[in-house]
Amino acid sequence: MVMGKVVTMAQAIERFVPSGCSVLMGAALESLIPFAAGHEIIRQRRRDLTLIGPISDILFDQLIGAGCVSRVIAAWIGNVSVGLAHNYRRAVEAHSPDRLVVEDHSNFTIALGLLAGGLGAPFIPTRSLLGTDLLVGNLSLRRSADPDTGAPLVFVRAINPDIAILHVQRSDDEGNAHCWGNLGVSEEGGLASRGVVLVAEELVSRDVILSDPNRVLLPSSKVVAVVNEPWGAHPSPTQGCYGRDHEFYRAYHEASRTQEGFQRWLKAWVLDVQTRTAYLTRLGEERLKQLKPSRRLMAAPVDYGY
Amino acid sequence: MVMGKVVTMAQAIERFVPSGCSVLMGAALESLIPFAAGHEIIRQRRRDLTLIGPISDILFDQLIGAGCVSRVIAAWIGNVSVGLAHNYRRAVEAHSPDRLVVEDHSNFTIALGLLAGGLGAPFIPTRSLLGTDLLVGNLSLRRSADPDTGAPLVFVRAINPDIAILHVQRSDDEGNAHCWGNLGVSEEGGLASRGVVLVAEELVSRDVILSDPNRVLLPSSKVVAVVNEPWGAHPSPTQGCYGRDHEFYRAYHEASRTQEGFQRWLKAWVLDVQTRTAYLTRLGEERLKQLKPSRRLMAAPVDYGY
Amino acid sequence: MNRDGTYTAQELMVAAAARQIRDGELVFVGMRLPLLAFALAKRTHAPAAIGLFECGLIRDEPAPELLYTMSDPPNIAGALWSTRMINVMALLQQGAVQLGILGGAELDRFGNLNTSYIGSREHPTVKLPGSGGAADIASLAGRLLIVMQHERRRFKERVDYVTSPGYGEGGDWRQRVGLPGGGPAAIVTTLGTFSFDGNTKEAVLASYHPGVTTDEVRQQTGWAIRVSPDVHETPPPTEEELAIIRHNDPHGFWTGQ
Amino acid sequence: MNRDGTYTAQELMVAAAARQIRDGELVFVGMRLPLLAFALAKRTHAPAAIGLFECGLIRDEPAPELLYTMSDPPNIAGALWSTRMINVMALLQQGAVQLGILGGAELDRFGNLNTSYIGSREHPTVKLPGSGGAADIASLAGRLLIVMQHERRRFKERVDYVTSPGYGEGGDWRQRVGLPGGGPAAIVTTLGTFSFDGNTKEAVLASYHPGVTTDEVRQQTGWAIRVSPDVHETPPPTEEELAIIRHNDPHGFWTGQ
Repeated sequence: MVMGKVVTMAQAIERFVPSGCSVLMGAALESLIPFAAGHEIIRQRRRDLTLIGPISDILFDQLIGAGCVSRVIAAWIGNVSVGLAHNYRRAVEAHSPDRLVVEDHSNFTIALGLLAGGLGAPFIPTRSLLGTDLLVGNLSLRRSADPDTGAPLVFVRAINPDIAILHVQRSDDEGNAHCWGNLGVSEEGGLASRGVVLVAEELVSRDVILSDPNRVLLPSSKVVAVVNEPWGAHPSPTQGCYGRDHEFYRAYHEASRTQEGFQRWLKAWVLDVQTRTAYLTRLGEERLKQLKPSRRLMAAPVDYGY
Repeated sequence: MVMGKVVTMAQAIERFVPSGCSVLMGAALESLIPFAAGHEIIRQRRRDLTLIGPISDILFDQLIGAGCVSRVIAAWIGNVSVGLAHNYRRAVEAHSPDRLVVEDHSNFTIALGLLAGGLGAPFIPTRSLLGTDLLVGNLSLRRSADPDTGAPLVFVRAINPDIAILHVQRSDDEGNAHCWGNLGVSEEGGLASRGVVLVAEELVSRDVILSDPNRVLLPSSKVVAVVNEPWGAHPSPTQGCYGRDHEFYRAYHEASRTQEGFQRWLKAWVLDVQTRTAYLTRLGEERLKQLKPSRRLMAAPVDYGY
Repeated sequence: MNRDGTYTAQELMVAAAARQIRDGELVFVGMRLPLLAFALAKRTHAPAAIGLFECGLIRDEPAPELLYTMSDPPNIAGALWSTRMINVMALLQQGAVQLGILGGAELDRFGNLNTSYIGSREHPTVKLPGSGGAADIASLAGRLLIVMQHERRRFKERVDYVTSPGYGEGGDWRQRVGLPGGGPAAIVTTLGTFSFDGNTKEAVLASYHPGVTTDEVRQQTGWAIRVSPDVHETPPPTEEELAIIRHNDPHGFWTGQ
Repeated sequence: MNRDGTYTAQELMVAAAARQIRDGELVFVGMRLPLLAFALAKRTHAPAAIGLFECGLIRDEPAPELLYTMSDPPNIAGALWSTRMINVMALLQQGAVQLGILGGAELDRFGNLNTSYIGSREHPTVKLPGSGGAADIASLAGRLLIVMQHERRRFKERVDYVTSPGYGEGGDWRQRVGLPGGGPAAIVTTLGTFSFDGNTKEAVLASYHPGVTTDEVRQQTGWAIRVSPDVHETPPPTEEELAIIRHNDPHGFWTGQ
């Protein structure tokens, strides 16, 4: 096994998320969003990134507003519980702060593209999106036909991100990890990517993970870095660890209505908080306490014995 | 929820495995093989079945020898730890007891065919098997090319079995089930099939299953019957319940060398034991005890709390 | 919007939408009003309905708490299945999902929805969030139920961009382009409900909400609407329906003013 | 087969096969001798090698007990990943698996393997079990290692049926048909070892086992074999290697007589 995969968030982003690369984030939709990683990408001033994800609940909007992004490949970008994404709108409507290329997908086609990428297949056919305008000017969604029946099909070309950043509940130091709750396209996305950065709420021993090999998210041979970052997905939820901070999304929505407002928000929550610890201090004990689970809901025991 | 899915094995086979249908069995390869179901199919004298599975470790051989089968769609049929499958050989080489049509697959192409079937996709392309004789005379493996690059591809056509019979550790009475250990193509096969018969070591309450929704094998809306049949997979292993009865496979190999020997084996282990209980009695307490786990290996706890 | 003080337009919409859900159906559920409609149907005429969520969830009991997103932890715990997104989309493409429920920013007379670009794709005046799973649900679900705000700027002769396909240009368009799903069955708006003509596939006003006139509906619709010969007043929510809706949305977060 | 009483031909084959495994490689492992070779390599020169099993398993530690099948419970418990078969096959098609190890019933001079039909497909004299995952491993793995019994009836000029592709008709055949994997790198038999000519892709005798002559190998091979200019005796298993092999197969179930 390659040892020493455990690094700090700053090291992980510095080594594995260079400017110009394609990054998969938000694979589990509104949960397990790697905000801590996204904020470090902003602090390290990455540019010209291609962001890939089924939907993005404000994280892509933050990276776009900070000028890190030249292209997005996604099905939905906004603020799920509140409304539109202001930076995304400014970038597309007014090319501010930068021109942004948008490759529009549906959730199914982006999932199929990642599935194909993971399978090492050049494409997977679907009957979804036939007749829609999503097929206009998206080269990764090719109108075609079934060679056997002649029926119209869309060939969804494989998507292979340079790096996937996935938040999980627990990992060992080699990247053998357990993830539970909402999964989305975490598995397909991890398998499709050339490398995976895992952000774990908790670092555990190898024995803990290997006690339940069915729960393992993906092969550790794909994992290039493991970052231990508790609360690293805040304000998105992590099952069993903390709930969704709805108010944070609402406040972000208000703050980001204007370019200036967003810059103030960015300074307060990203640029002036160099570490996740500083970020959590700013959030405050009381708020964290309110987000912690009020009840435990344990999975039924499973015995692998023989 | 459709209630009352719990039936006896005899009822499940009578209602859901008619002569002439296509049946997926052995989805988890050498483990969780639904032998109890297969034996009931033999006792109910089904004919003209199409058997589908990645590999079959003697179960298909038994059904073929009993004259239930007219077609097999599989990657491998034999006796994994001992050698060739005698009835399969007699059927293909000497058309005895019946002529058998064989659709040869590899493990990957049968998995891709089931994946496509489950996805509702007409086919999935692969680069495996190019140039091999498996492509000769198998209409479900079509030589084609990537419309974008012109690269040669095999289009694996979707496989949709009429019914899948899957052995699992525990299920509730609606077919919400947990399966762990070796999975093979259980998920793809269940999703691809028009209906699923679950054979469960244990019937448990809904709460037990819903306590761990990530562990659930497939949607209970696919399940048409739940059979509570402890030891239903013997002589194949069921993780956490019992190990593989290697000696049983060796004895079967010897017994089935001749048509007559197989008929004697069939009478002793299938026709003369009308129920699984009678089968277990014939096996004997001592033998069952030896197959039981000598140690428990519990999966690490998981908390879904919020 | 609340015209007589006893219920809001959103509550009426939830009740009207719930009636489109049949017992035992697999329903692709969205958030907000569609989710409340599903929860209402479960407690009334469709106890055996099953809900699918595109994040990768199947539930037969609505979550015990108000949800802000489908991935909220209360929606995961106690699910029948929490799996990979691709698996619930697979059930949709298999044809196993009888009903999908969607909203939209723009809708046209053939039930096409736009949630992508207002104006041109090259130079949009508004960039909307996009499809999410909506285009897949509209493409593949057996029937589609559309729930949305009824305003003239939203109800257009032709949408600027087809994100989620209705009946395209009408008639047999869906068959021609190869879409397997059945297309829109009904629209529930803040003013009334629409069904679709079996041949032309055009939206037809089926009912107007209490206190709304057909003229009002015409004024708020960007095309010359057809009115059903048996157009009638939308049955208001019953006391029982209102009690259930308010139990599920106690502070009127989604159904209040 | 045991020529001097100190080790069996199978033990020698396991040792020779293990040397083909490089440290840190992802190896698609079969059962029987290949599995013992993987276990031996792990304990000697390739501690960081990782094993994949087509049932859906990845392990970096060989199972603590002798396996009869890859799905045996001791092989599942303590795995790095127990997943769906399709996921390990996906890693193979991605090109992430550097080495695959296979046996076969018939082999030809270009390393093509037959495990399907002896005689014609229409009227076979012997129906063999089939591919399993072998054809995929031969199609997609970075390198292929073949381990098999050396008998004239098995080593044929041309196999009756190509189940697992080697170099087809030789030369650039694999590129021509579009196979992504690298093809056979070596054959370890009961009599010697073969490498493959870089241009013609024909099997070339690289070494003969202790006590075996090149003539013996010729007699047991169904085509006129080429012999490497630096052909030599296969290094016998060391004491350490034998100790490890016998620890893993204590009763000689796979490596005994």
